[in-house]
Amino acid sequence: MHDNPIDTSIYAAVTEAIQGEARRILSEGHVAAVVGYAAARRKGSAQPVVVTRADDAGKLIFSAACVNNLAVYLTKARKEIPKSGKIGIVVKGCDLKALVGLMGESQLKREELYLIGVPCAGVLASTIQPDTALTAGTIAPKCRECDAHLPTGCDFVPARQPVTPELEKHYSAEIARLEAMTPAERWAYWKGQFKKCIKCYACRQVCPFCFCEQCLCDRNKPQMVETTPRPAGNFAWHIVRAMHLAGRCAGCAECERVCPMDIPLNLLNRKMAKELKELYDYEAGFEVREKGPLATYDEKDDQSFIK
Amino acid sequence: MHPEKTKHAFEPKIIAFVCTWCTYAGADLAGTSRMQYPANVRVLKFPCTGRIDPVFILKAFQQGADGVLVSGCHPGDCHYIAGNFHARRRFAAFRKLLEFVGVDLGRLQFSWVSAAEGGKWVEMVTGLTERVRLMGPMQEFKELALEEQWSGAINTPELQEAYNSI
Amino acid sequence: MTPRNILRYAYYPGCSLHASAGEYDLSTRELFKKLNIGLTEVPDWFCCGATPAHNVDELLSLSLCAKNLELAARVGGDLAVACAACFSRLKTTQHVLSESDVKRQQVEKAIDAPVPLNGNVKHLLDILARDLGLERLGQAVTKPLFGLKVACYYGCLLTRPPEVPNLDCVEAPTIMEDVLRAIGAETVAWSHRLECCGANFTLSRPGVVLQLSHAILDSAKAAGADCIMVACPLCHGNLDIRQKEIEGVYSTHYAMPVFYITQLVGLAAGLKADKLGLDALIVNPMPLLKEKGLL
Amino acid sequence: MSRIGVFICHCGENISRTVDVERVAAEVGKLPGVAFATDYKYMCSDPGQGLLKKAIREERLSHVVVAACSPRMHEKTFRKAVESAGLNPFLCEMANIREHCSWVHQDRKEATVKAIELVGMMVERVKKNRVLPTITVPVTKRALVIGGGIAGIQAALDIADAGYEVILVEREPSIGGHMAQLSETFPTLDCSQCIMTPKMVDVANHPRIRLYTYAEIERVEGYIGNFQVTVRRKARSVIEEKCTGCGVCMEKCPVKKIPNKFDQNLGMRPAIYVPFPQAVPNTPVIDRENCIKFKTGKCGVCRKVCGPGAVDYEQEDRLIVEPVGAIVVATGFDLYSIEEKPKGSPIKGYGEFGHGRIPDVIDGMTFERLASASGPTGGKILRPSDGREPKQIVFIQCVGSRAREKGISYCSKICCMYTAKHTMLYHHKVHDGQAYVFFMDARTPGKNYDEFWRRSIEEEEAVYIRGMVSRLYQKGDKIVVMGSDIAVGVQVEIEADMVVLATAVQPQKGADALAQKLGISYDKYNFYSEAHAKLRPVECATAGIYLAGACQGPKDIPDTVSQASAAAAKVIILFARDQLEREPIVARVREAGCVGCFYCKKVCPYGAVEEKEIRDRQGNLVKVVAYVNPGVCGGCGTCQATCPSKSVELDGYTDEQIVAMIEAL
Amino acid sequence: MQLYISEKNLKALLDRLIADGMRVVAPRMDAGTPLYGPLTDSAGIVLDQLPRRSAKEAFFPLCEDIMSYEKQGRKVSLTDIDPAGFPETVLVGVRPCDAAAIPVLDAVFSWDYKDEFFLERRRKTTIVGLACTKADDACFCTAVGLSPANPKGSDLFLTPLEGGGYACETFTEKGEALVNANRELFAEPNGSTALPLAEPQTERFDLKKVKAWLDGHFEDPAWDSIAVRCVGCGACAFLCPACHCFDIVDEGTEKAGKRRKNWDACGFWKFTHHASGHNPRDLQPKRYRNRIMHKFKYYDDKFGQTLCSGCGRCIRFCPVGIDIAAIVSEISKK
Repeated sequence: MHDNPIDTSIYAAVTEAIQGEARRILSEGHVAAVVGYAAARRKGSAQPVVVTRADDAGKLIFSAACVNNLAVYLTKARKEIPKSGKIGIVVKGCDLKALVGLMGESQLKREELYLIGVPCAGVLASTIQPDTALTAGTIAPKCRECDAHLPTGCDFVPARQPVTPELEKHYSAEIARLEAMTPAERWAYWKGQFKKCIKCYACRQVCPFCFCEQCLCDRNKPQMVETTPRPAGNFAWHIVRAMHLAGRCAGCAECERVCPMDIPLNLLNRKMAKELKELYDYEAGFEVREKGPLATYDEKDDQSFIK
Repeated sequence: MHPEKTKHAFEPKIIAFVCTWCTYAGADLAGTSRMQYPANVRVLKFPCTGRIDPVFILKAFQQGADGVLVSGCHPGDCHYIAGNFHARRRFAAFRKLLEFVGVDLGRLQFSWVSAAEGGKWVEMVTGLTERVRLMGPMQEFKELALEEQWSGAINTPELQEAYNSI
Repeated sequence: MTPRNILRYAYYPGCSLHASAGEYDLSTRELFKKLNIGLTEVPDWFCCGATPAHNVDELLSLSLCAKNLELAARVGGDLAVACAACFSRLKTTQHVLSESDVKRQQVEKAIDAPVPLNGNVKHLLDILARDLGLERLGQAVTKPLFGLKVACYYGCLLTRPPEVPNLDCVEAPTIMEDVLRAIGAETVAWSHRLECCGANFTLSRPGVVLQLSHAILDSAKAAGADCIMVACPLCHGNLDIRQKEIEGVYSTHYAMPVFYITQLVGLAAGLKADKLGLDALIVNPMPLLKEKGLL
Repeated sequence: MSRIGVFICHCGENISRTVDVERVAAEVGKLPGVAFATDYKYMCSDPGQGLLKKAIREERLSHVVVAACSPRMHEKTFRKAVESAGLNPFLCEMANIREHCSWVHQDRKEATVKAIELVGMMVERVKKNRVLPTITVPVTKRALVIGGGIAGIQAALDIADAGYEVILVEREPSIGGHMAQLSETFPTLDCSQCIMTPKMVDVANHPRIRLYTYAEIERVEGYIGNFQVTVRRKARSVIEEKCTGCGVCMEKCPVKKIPNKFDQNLGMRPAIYVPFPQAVPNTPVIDRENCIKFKTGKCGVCRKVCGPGAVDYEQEDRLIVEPVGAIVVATGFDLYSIEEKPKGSPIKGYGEFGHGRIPDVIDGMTFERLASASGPTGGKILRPSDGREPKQIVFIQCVGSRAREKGISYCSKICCMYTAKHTMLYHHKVHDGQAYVFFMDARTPGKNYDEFWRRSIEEEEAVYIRGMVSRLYQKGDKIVVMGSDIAVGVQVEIEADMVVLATAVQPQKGADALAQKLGISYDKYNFYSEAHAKLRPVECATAGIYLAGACQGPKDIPDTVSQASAAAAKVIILFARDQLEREPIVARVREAGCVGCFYCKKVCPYGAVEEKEIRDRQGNLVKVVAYVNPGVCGGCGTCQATCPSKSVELDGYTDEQIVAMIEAL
Repeated sequence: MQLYISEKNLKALLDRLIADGMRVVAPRMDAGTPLYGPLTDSAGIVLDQLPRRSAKEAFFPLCEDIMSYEKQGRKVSLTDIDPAGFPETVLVGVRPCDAAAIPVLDAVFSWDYKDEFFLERRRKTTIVGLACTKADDACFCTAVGLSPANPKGSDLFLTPLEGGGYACETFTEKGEALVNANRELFAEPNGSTALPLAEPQTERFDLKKVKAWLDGHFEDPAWDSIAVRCVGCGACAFLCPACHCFDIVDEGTEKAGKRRKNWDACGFWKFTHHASGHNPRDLQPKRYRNRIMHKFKYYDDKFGQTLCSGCGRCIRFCPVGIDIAAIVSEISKK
C-alpha cells in the first residue's frame, strides 16, 4: 500500500503553465520578480529561485521535489529579495495559507503580490532522495492531510485537477497517540526528541511566521531562553516556538521538513491548531483575518481551567 | 499559643504571578485579616494578568519552582478593561502545550481572586501547596537543567559530586 | 433531523386518541396520508402519565415518558405527538433530565436504558407549519375554508412553560393562525386563546372546568367566531363534550362546533367527512359547514 | 555596580513579632550590590523616612528596597521620600513582608526565611530598575458634551461658567431631551418646562458654549487632554445663521399630518418643523423623508415664504473636527417598548399585554405628553383611540424592569415615583376617575419621596394593588386587566379605560456604537461603565471621558443634575492644569526590533498603539513600526506579553526586572 | 599492520572495551536519527548509514562548559573545567570524510592558541575508520581529493569484505595499541576481496583554480545569485565535519552559572553583528560567501588545507537546496 504511486503527471503541464505566466507577467512589467522553483544539480532536485527576466522564466519548474514554502522569502526578516514593486510567487495551497496569515499580520499586502497557484498532488517527504517517485510511502506527512490541493484566490492557477488519493492522516494519529500517554511518557518522548536539537534554527529560519527581526530567543538581556543546545535550552526553545506559532501556523510543516535532527516539530504546531480550533473555533490560513485567536477574546471564552 | 507545625519532608517552592489590582490586593486582605497559609509561596506582582508572558511560567519551572499559580481579576473586573480576557486565552493555549510536552498540569493553577477574596487566596495557595507537596518535587525540569550533551560531558569525580549535590 | 423533502415520523397517539378522541387520531392519520407524511406508530407505547402522574410522583412521571421516548427512538426519526398534554410531558421530561444528571441517572436505572434526550419531539402543528411548511400546506388545499371564522384555541400547554416546548412565542403565538390562514380560513382576534380550560380538574372539580370553559366559549363567541379549533383532546373534551352542560348552567346558547386542527386542515385538503370523524363531534358541525358551503 | 540600600521595617511588632528582622537585614546585607542594610521600628514614620533619606545621601545609594507592608499601602510614601533625597522615585521598590509574610505565617523560622527571599527578589529586581521620568501631556482646555438633555445642559453650563469653552452636541433638532417632554416633576409637581426652558436658553446664549443640534459624533481620536472629535452636522436644510425662527414656513407647509415624536406621536407636525415651541435653537428642520420637495421635487413652498431665504434644499451633512481635552457623555435613556422584539434578542416584548397592539395601553412618557399643558391634548387626559376621558385607569409598574425573564434584571429607579405622580395628575384632571396601580414594591428613597408617594394614596385616592398583571385584553372598548393582589391573595380583574405602563429605562439606541467610537466600556444592557462603582462613579476607565445622567444607569432628575455637575467638576479639575502628569508605567516600543505585526495594537485595551513610519535620511520608507502613545497607554502590559519579539516593553515591569525576580528564587 | 576481524569479533571487541570502562562512541539510533554517541553495548551500533552529525563533536562538542562561577555573599568563586576529566574514548565506524576532517581541525585548534579542550580529547581518542560502500549524489569526497577508502585521520581503518568481516589496517601507534591489547580477536588477512567501494559521482575539483578565483572575487555578483535563497540557518555548519566556529556565552543567574562554548555558524545573522548594531555581513550572500571563502581560501591561506571533506551533509540537509558541490564546481570552471 505504501508503494501506491501518486499521479504527478499534471506537474509537466503545470510547469509549462508557470513558465508561460511568469514570462508574461515579467515581460509585461506586472512584476519585478518571480519567486519560484528551479531544477538543481542533484537528479530530480529543485531549489528556490528568483527570476527577474522574462528570458529566465524557462528555468521555473514544478515537481514533487518542490518542497519549499516560498512565502518565507517575502517576509521582512528576509532582506535578500528586494521588496520593491510587485512580486510574483509560485505557491502551493499550503504555502498560500502562510501568505494569508502574513497579510493578516500586516507583513504583506495582497496588491503587492502576484500569486501563481499550483495544483498540487503532493510533494516528497524530507528524508527522501529528490529523484524518488511520489507514492503513498514517500509523500510528505503534511500532504497526507492536505485540504488545499487547489489554491484559491490566486491570480493565476493552471487549469489542472490533481488526483489525490485518500491517505491515512499522520498528525492526527500521532497527536492521539501522544495524548493517550501519561505526562511522564510524553515528557520522555519530547525529551528524547528535543535532546537531539542542535539549535541550528533551521526551523525558525524557514518559518514564514518567524519574521521577527530579533528573535526573543536571541536576546540576552534578559536571556528568556537558554541559547545553548543543551536539553534544558532546547526544551524551552521549542515550547516558546510552538507558543508563538499557536493560532498562526497553518501547517506548511517547513520546520519539520528542514529539521536535520528529524524532530517532529509540526506535531506541536498541529496540536496547538487543534486546541485552538476546539477552544475558539479558529483555523489559520483560510481567510485574511486581522486578529488571530490569541489577539482577541470573547467574554464567554472557556474558563473551566480557572478556579 | 502557636500550634505545633507539621514538619514535612518536602517543602515545595511555589511561585505566584498575580495582578496588582485584584489578587495582590486579595493577598493583602488575607494578611490584614490574619489568615494563615503555607509559607511556600513567593508572589510576583504584575500590573495585570495581561502582562504575564507564558515564558515566565516556563522560566519559573526551570528555576526550580515545583508549582506555579497565576491569578488575576475576575472576568469583567480587569482594571485595564480586558487584560485578563487576553490572558485567559493565552493561558488556555499554553497549558495545553505544556500538557502535551508532558508537564503535569497539577502543578499549574490558574485562578481569579478579587481584592475581596482573601479567603479564596488562602484556599488557592494552600490547595496548590498541598497538592504539589503530594506530587513531590518537579523533577523533570531539574533533571533537564543538569543534563548535558554526551560530547560535552566530563567525568571528574569532583564535578560529579557537585552535580549530585544540586 | 428528518430530511425536509421526505417527511417521516414516529407517531405517539396517546391514550385519548385511542379513546374519547378517536376522531383526532383518525383525522390525523388520514390527513398525513393525504399529505404524504409517513407516520409509524411507536410499538408498545403506553400512557405518558398526564395529567395526574407528575403531581404525584415525579420519578414515575419522568420514567413513563422516558420509556416512551426510548421506544420511539427505536423507530427512528422525529416523534410526532398529537395531544398537547402528551407533548408537554414528553418535552418536560427531556428538559428536566438534560438539566439534572442525578434525575437522569435515576430514570435510566428505572427504565434500564439510556434516555434519548436529543431526539426531536414535535407537535402536529409544528410538523404542518414548519416541517411541511405553510407554502406546501397551501398547495395541498383543494377546498379552501373561505368564510369560516375560527377562534384558535391554544390552551395552556402548547406554549408553556416558557423554557420547555419552544413551539412558538409563549404569550403571543401565531402558529395556529398561520396554519388556518394557509388553508383559507379566517381567524378571529380574541382574548382567551391561552387560557386554561381546566382539564386537570375535569373529574375532581367539574365546577372549575365549567367556569373556565364558559369564559373561553363566551370570549370566542364575543369575538364573532363560527367555531373553535383545538389541538388537544383534553381541551376538546371540555369545550365540545361539556358545551351543552355549560349552556345549561350559564343559561346561554353557543352551538359552537369545536374542531381538531387535523379536521379543518383535512377538510381543506379535500378529505370527506367520514375520513375526519366529524360525526363524532358532540356539537354538530354539519349545519355550520353546510352554511359556509364547505361540505 | 549598584549601591542598594535595604530598609527592614518592624512595623511596631507587626513584622518583628514573626520575622527576625535583624537577621533579615544581616542576610540581605551580604547580597551582591547591597551597600547598606538596616532595620527600624517604623519606616513610614518621620524618623524612619529621615533614616532613609540620610542613608541615601551618606551611603551614596543608587537604589532602595524598603521591606515593610504592602506597596499598595506605602509605595507612594517611600518613593516620595526617595525623590526628596534626590533619587528617581522609580529606583525604590518595596518588599511586602507584612501582609504577605508576617501576618500570614506563624513559624518564625519559616517567615524569616521567606522574608529574606522576598527582599532578595526585590534587590535583584531593583537592580534592573531604570530612571523613569514623569510623563507630561498638554491639555486642550475645551470640553465636548455629548447629549443635550438636562445632564448635558447642566454639565455644559457648569464647565462654561468656570471659564472654559464647551461644544455641546445633540442628535435631535433641539436640546431639552426627555425632561422637556415631561409635564410636571416629582416630588414637587413643578412644571418641567418652567424649570427646563430657562436653562436651555442659557445654553443658547452662553458665550462659551457652541451648540451643535441635529448633529452626531462621527469619530473620536486622541486621548485625555488631546481628543480630536469629528462631529457630523446633519443637513438641516435650513441655514441657522439666516433663520429668524418666525415660523411662517411651518404654517405654510402643505404636509401637516406627520406624527410628532416629541409628542409620542400623538400630535402632528409639518414636514418643516421644530419639535416643540420652546425649542432651542428655534430653527426648523426639514424632515426629508416626508417633505414633498424631497420626495417628488415639486412644492418648495417653504423656500418661497421664507423672508430671510434661510431654506436650503441643497444643504449636505458637514463634518467638523473639534479639538477638545475632555468629554462628558450624557446621552441619556430611552424607554423600553413592549412590542415584539426580533428573534434572538436578549430583551423580550410583552405578548401578554398584546405586544403593544391595544391603542389605549400607553407608556409613561405618553401619559406625560397627555398631561402636559403644552401637549397634544392641551393637558387633558384623553384616550388615543377615541378621545374619551378614561374613568378607570390602571398603572402597571415594573414593565420590563426587574424582570429577568424579559431580559432586564435591574430596577429602573424612577417609575415608582413618576407613577405616583401620574396618579396625582390624573386625579387632578379627572375628578371622578379612579386610578389603580399594580406594583411589586414601592421604592421611594429620596428627599420627600416617600411622603409624595403616600400622598398619592392617602390624598389622591390611588388604589395600590401589590401584585403583577398577568394579561391584558381588549373587550369591547374596555381593556380587561387580569392580575393578582398578593396582599389579599385574590385574583383581580379590572375593566379599565386606559392602561399606563411604567416601562423600563434603557440606554439610548446606538449607545454601544458611540461607546465603541469613544473607546469606553459598557455593560450588557449598554449602560456605560464607570471606572469604579463607588469611588469613581462619574469617570470612565478611559481617561478624560466622564459620565453624566441616565446613560450610566437609570436616574431621576436630581441625581442626574448632581452627576452632571460632578462630571463638570472633574473636567474643571483637569482643565485647572496646563499639563497632565502621569505615572510613567507605560509601554515603549524598541523600534529596532519591531517588525510591525501590530499584535500590540490588536490587543491594546486603550487603543494606545499607533502606526509609525520609519524613514531613512533620504526619506525612503524603511518600515512601519508600532508607537505607544504615553498619554493613552493604561500600563497593563498586555502588549508586551503578546509581542513575539518583545519589542515593546512596559516600563517598571520589564522582562529584565521580572526575570531577575524569578532567577532570584 | 594488516589484519582481519570478523563482525562478531568486532562486536566482542567493543563490548570488551565498554566492560573495561572505555567510552565507545559509534553511530547508533537516537530517537529515530542516526547519531554518534556512547554505546552501552555493541548491539546498538549502526554501520550502514552516515550519521547525521559528523564525528567532530567527539572532539569539539556542540556545547561544553569551560568555566563555572558562583557568588556567595560578595565573594565570587570561579572554577575552570579541567580537561583531564575527559574520558578515554574509542570512536568507531567513522567514515573517511568524517575522519579526514579531524586532522584538518588539528591545525586550527593547535595554532596560536592551544585549545586543550579539543587537544585533550584528541589525545584520548582512538579513531576506527570505516570504508564506504554506498554513496548518493550528494557525496563528493572524491571531488576534494579524498575517497571512500581513504584512511586519513583514522588510527585503525576497516574495509568491509565480500563474505563478511573487515580488512583491518593500523596507521598509528594508537591504532596498533588497540589491536595489540586485543590481538586474539583479530586474525591474519584471509584473502577475501573488499566489497565494491562507493563511487561518488562528482568530478574532481581543481582546488587551485577555485582558490585562484576566490582570491580575486571577494566582490562578485555570483554571490548574490548563489545565496539569495539562503535563509540563514546553521544546518550546514553544524552538520559539517570541518566547520569549527564557536561562541562563548555565560549562562546562569546572578547567583551561579556557567561559561559555555557552543557551536556557531557563519550563516547566522548574529554571527558578525556588532554591539553598535552594525553588521558588516548584512545580507545572506555575504555570509554564505564567507562559508565558501573559509573552506577553500582562508584555511588554505593559513594552513595549506581545504576545510571540506565532501561528506555532502550540507547539501542533503540544506533547507533550500544550496549545493556546495555545484557551486565549487562552477567556480572551478570560471
